[in-house]
Amino acid sequence: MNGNTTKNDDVSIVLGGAAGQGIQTVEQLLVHLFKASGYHLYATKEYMSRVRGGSNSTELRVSSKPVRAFVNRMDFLIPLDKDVLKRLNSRITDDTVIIGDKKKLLGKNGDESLDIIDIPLSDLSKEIGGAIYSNILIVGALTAIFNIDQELLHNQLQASFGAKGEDIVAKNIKAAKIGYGYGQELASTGKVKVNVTKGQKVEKQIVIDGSHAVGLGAIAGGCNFIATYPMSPSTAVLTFLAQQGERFNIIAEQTEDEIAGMNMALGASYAGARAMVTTSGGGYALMVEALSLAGAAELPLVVHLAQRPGPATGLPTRSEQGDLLFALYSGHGEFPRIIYAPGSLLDAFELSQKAFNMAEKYQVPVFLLTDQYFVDSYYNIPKIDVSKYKNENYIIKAEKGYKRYEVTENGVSPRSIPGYGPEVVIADSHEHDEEGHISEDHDNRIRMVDKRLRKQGALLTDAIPPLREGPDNAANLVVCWGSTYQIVQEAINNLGRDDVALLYFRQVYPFPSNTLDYFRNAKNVIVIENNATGQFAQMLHLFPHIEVHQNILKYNGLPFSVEEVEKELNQKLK
Amino acid sequence: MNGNTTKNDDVSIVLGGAAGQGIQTVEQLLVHLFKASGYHLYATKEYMSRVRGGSNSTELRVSSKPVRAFVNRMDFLIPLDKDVLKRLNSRITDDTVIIGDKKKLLGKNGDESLDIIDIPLSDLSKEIGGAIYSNILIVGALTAIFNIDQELLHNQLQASFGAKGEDIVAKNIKAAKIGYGYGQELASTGKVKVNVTKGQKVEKQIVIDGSHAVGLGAIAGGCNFIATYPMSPSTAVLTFLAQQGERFNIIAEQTEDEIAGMNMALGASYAGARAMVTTSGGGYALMVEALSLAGAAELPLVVHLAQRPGPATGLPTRSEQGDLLFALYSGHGEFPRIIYAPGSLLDAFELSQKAFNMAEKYQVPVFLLTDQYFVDSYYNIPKIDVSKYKNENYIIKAEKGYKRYEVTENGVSPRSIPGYGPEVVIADSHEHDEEGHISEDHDNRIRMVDKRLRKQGALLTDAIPPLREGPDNAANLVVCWGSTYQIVQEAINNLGRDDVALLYFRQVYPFPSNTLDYFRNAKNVIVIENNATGQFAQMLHLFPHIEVHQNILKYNGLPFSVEEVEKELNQKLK
Amino acid sequence: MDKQIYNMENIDIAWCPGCGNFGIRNVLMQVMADIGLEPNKTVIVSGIGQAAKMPHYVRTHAFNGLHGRALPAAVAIKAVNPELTVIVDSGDGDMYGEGGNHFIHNIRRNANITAFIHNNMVYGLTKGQASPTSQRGFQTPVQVNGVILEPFNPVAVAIALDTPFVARANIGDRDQAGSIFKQAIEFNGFSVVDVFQPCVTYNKVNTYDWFKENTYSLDDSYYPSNRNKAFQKAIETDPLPLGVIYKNENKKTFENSLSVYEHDKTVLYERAERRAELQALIDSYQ
Amino acid sequence: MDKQIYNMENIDIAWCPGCGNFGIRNVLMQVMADIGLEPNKTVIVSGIGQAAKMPHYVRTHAFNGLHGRALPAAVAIKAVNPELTVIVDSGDGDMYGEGGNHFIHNIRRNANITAFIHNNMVYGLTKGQASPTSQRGFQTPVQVNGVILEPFNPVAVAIALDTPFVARANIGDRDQAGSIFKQAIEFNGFSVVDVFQPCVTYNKVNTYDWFKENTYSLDDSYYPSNRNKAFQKAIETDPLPLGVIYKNENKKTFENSLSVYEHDKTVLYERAERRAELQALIDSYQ
Ligand SMILES: Cc1ncc(C[n+]2csc(CCOP(=O)(O)OP(=O)(O)O)c2C)c(N)n1
Ligand SMILES: Cc1ncc(C[n+]2csc(CCOP(=O)(O)OP(=O)(O)O)c2C)c(N)n1
Ligand code: SF4
Ligand code: SF4
Ligand SMILES: [Mg+2]
Ligand SMILES: [Mg+2]
Repeated sequence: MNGNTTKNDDVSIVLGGAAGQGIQTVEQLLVHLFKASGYHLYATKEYMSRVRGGSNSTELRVSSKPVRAFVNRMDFLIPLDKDVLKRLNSRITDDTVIIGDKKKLLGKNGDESLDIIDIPLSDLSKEIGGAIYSNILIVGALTAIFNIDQELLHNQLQASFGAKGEDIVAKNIKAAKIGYGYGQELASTGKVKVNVTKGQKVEKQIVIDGSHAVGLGAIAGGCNFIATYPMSPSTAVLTFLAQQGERFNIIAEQTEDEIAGMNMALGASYAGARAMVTTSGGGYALMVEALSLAGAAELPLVVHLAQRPGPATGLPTRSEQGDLLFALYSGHGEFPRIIYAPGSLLDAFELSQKAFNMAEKYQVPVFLLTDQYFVDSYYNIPKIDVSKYKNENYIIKAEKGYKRYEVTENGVSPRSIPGYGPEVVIADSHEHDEEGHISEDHDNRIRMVDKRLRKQGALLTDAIPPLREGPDNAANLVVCWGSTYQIVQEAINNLGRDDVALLYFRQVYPFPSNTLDYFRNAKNVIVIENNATGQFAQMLHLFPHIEVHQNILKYNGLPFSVEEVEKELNQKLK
Repeated sequence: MNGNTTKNDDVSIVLGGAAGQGIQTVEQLLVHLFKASGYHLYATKEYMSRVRGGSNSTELRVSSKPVRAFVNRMDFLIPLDKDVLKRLNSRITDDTVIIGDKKKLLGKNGDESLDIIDIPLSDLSKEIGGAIYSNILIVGALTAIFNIDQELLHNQLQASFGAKGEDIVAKNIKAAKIGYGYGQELASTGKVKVNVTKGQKVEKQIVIDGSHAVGLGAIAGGCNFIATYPMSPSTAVLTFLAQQGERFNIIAEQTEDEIAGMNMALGASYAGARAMVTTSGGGYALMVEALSLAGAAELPLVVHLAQRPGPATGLPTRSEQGDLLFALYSGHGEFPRIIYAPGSLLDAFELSQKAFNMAEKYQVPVFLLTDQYFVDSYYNIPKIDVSKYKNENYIIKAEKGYKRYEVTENGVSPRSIPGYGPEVVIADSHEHDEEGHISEDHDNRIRMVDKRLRKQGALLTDAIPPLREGPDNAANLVVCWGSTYQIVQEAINNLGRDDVALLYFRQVYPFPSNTLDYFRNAKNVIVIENNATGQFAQMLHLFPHIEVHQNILKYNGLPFSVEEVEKELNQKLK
Repeated sequence: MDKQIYNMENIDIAWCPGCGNFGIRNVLMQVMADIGLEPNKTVIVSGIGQAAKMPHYVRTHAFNGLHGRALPAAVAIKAVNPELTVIVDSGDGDMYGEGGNHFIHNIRRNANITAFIHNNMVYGLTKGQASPTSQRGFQTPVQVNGVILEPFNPVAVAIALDTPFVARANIGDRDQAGSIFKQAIEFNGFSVVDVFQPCVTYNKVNTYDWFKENTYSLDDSYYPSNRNKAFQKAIETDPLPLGVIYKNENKKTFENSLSVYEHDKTVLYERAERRAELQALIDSYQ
Repeated sequence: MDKQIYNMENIDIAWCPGCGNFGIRNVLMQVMADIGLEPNKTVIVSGIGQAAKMPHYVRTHAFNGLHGRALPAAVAIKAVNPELTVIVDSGDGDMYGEGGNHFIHNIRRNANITAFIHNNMVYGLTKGQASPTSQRGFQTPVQVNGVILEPFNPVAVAIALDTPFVARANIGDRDQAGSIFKQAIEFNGFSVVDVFQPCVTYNKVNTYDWFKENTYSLDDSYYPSNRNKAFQKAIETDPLPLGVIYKNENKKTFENSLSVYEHDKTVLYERAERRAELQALIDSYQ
């Protein structure tokens, strides 16, 4: 350890410990403090599928410029127990500053080669009033190193612990002060050195995570109904909307199972709500029959599918982009759909808002495909200006002669809802006539199939093109979709080559008609995705007929790191 | 009507009427009688989703040579009511001989242009004892026209109605005799003329339908467990195995829902049974989560998926090949599978038998993809020699040190079952270690994903190549899969061109490694399938990278007819 | 109101002549007319099966969804628009078999909707397999040696879950059925009505006569408010009691418990978006 | 038999210190040892949840399937190999929520298996949402204003379905729990045991103390054979009775009703194929 962080204006801090040890409290405090101090801030977490114990970690990046991706590098490592050192061992380098309770971490047979900056957390916290104060000791130390206003810290502690009584607040402040002392010592003696610049712009920004971005976008899109069964890593969207329900007229119902969730959402949609479900692969699998109902009955619906590694229960708290083709082909029979996969928080907000409007406009299911990495990551972004996102109303009154499934040129039938207008409104799961009643007529069948499939063409007019970054004539085109975007982006920026461009798809299906154009000059198309079989690469081959030259895949349950992508690209770029 | 059937050594007879009018009795009697008389015989039916009323029809083909496909042509039409004439109107030509109760069929505003050979069924049957005897009058007439031994007929009536008492038998025989009289009159006066040759070979053959072929194959494959929820058109396989349960040691359980069915099948498989489910698209949709469990826990499983038109409830009693891509990509996460799609009854038997062995050998789910047309069609085939179909045992004793998910070269781990050997056997839905216990280790994850996916490669050694018929250097290659096979085959035979070859896939996934070879000389690849989006053509493009030049698609709920395929091919062949 | 208001032109009803479903349709339309339910304020929700074709034969709004899934859709419709009268009408297989989980959990929800379950003790549409209510020994092409499972007792289960309105009717007795249907629809809370409905095609055991012979009507001396007594009635089988078997008038409905309706009864789709609030929420993130 | 036989090397149990699941594991292993269940003749089947991790902590055969789907797998295992002792061990969300339909219909099947349901009135693994048994008013991050649904009463429902063995235990009282567990496993038929299990992390209401204060044990004067009386007990809430609440010894099990075992008790996988019979069947088609 040389005491200098490798890039001291972009510092990564990793906090590790067992579930229940309170890393999340530290994380939340620090995120708030860093941001309020004007630092750019990014955080992500990885955790085991258990409530107590195990070994989890959170990465915080504190930087002079925006940071929005997971790095492997640990400039600071703060291990709350030994397991952390073992588990994150491969990420420790000579440049990693490890701060912790030396005695506890190294014990008798401690790894002497590890140079640990000691803060005797156990002893100190015991003195203050319990092991839990270790966390605040650390917060205190870090605020010193990052030169954070102590009043800000104390106020924050007051806000966080005020409800538990003045005594607790006092102890926390005491811990913070002691920690601060240690931190100052480290900073002033030059043992650790960071050089991150604060900026006033950041102060005015907001920090949200992927789940909130999806949830806020849903509210912006007019969502007023969510019915779902809890499932990691998708539950936070339900929780968020449940908590905002009263304020935003949202009915948020936890259902007996996912099947109920999806069928409730469709009933709600029929009755005029803007409805969504949020789930993960296994739960979504149970919704697939009802997805097909959405297809047949042409009911608007938004599905937030937060992916995790399968098959079956798989790794419940880990990340993967393994359900893309499943989402694409799920449901029996043939009917159109849209699949969005946000790669940034703003995209998550925008796509979520848009999803509700596209679902209404085309009366099709719209997917938001995220993953554990995405929903659990946060960083600062400018305040979103809600007035920029308008909702359209696509519901009409059912007047005399109204036909729910009228055959139209673009396949979209005028949609009414029960009680709005004098005429009745039918939703039906069979093949039906234009009114919605069961029809076994073979010519009608053809008309209705064609009508529904025409929507797939119609909705291309609203297709979101991929985002291309980099030189027009770059020979290398690196393609990614969804959550990997900002990781790949940072990696490519780091490479600093002028023959590499990035192509990021946030609408992954259907492909905009001009998709091929984006590939024109590319001699070496490399697709990066977080799964084992290269699902998006398959889609590129199948739909716009793109020749993919190389794949970069990862499927150990973790997201790519910036460094990994750099390394892989270094090998694969031409 | 000219009184001569177009091809009088290959006659198609269509019986039409409402559900409940007894066409099925007629059908069964005739199938039996034609076949016992030495005629080649084919039958298929189409029916509405209702128990009484509506308008259904059965087509019987009686021929001097094997016939195995649906033709549009109606040499004879026997309408039991007016609706039939209306519904089948487009198929009536000048060559169609219509036999029926003229008064009832034409009524007051009868279509005078229709030339109907009158048998006053209503009056006659009333005399005999009720409308139900109309059916036997018709059977009698047809046996005269087709020169069927009357003793055979009377014995058959005795066998069919014996249980209802001698009086009923006598009335049936009386009806048969009267009908026979009418038929003889028609035949002897030359009003109708058929010239189908009988052959002794046929007499020794058997007549089965698609459901029975699948069911018998399952028994041959050692199936001893089926758990399922009824759903048209898949139910007959459950019914068949339930009825054979006692004789063949099969547990056949109707479950509370499809989810239970699939999870029971997996429990049974774990405990050492050879287990299957039978269902249709909507039911299968509910099984998708458990398919993923089969993938994760590596439990052998056979899924009979009898397709019908979707989405959602769709057309419950109709036919479509619309669930191919759904079967391929169903289930969250990534894991291998096999999909068979029989196109002939013998293939159905063989693939069904093989499915159980492949499921055991590779511990993967194996699909049998059929459809309503396929399961409801029957014809004569040579007796199947069971001794040709051997089952392999792939279960080993769990001895000390046994590891259920041992990492092996080809990805297949030795499989034991609980109670067989001293060691315990674990089945687990999480990512697990070699023993089967939950593991969140990231390197283990990679090992296990790789292990499972290696099976996909391994099972290629058992891949069934497509069947190619026609000249080696044919410029036109017509590709089909599953139930369309024999329809396309007959159409191509009829065309009699030497530049057309047929390629029939009965294993539709994964593709055998040498698939491309079959396409080498083809300049014009035409894929025929019974769906709206050309799903198999997509797979051909995606996997073996075949360029498909043209599609022939049908999605009105009915199978292709030979004539339709001929016509389409005539336009598309080069 | 005249029940003709619910009639539809040119309908071809797919039921078998003589089927108990016709009686249910008649009684339902009559009762709806008596209550005065406007077609455009009423939704009939069903799953899949013979019974479940009902919404295609009665002119009201209709949501004909998936097999077994009528209840979640119905409850959601009611929650989103409490001004609609929501009636679920489906089969025994649909509601107790495939839909069993929704049956028990929507009882717990207690939306103010009514469920009529056509109990013909058989799967009609799929041609005669056992349903959850099929009696022991009932033979079918699948249950070749007869049903070996304990028949599902919907009334007992409903009472065990404290469903606030539980009744059993026999469509063979249209007057009583009508009276029960009316009470059920008018009841404020989730009403479950198990309706004996002969299937003349696939159930040759539980016929009109059988239902007549094996049932009796609860008389005025029976008060349905005691849950234990109701349970005793519910498990009586020989004969089976008909009537309102259990009633609990003290339960709050699902809709009324939802926070969105606490201060404001406007149906959801009529409400204005709260964009300023949203901006405030976003701005509050720090 | 020594319960150490079920111990596993190097296991890292994922439960929170103090969780009621530890008690259940102990009692279960003790009772299994007392009965003398061989690990290789015993299968523990579970779904997904904290409780459902049990099979990874007890050395027997294990089928750890999908959330909510333990019962169908368990019943099939028993049906295919009746020589195995099959124990289902899973959570309240798993068995009554996601798996509710299998709960009611497998009661109807009545396989000779035992189900222990860890009733902590909360979803543990997914971090504290309401479970079907959560009490009214119970607040969670999703049920922000508290639970508004009627709590699911598994004991009452089980009795309504005539489950032949229905019991409620509180793991706070290990002796009584042990006695109930033993009776349940030894009972010939489907045994349902709802086990109160404090979740020290997510349920701060229904704690060890709460369960102690709100329960009482049925004494010897209570005979569990009367279904109506049992129902009365089942709906008592204040306090909640513990013990064997209902027993019906006259029910035939699922396995014993299957035709495959009528003349031959050999487990399925040991049976010879009937190829000659199959040839005869094929030849009989005409
Ligand atoms: C998911 C699914 N599984 C199975 C079916 C097939 N199916 C349609 S109706 C029905 C049962 C009908 O029985 P019931 O609900 O009692 O209605 P009935 O026809 O007797 O009125 C079944 C199994 C289906 N449509 N969907
Ligand atoms: C199909 C599906 N839906 C949701 C989940 C997520 N999930 C896992 S455990 C669980 C609930 C756990 O509650 P409970 O069964 O009561 O067990 P506990 O953790 O309380 O012991 C849920 C919702 C899942 N694994 N699968
Ligand atoms: S099959 Fe039975 S339930 Fe269905 S319509 Fe016919 S008689 Fe009625
Ligand atoms: S979360 Fe609750 S149920 Fe789960 S282990 Fe912890 S205390 Fe036990
Ligand atoms: Mg029914
Ligand atoms: Mg629980």
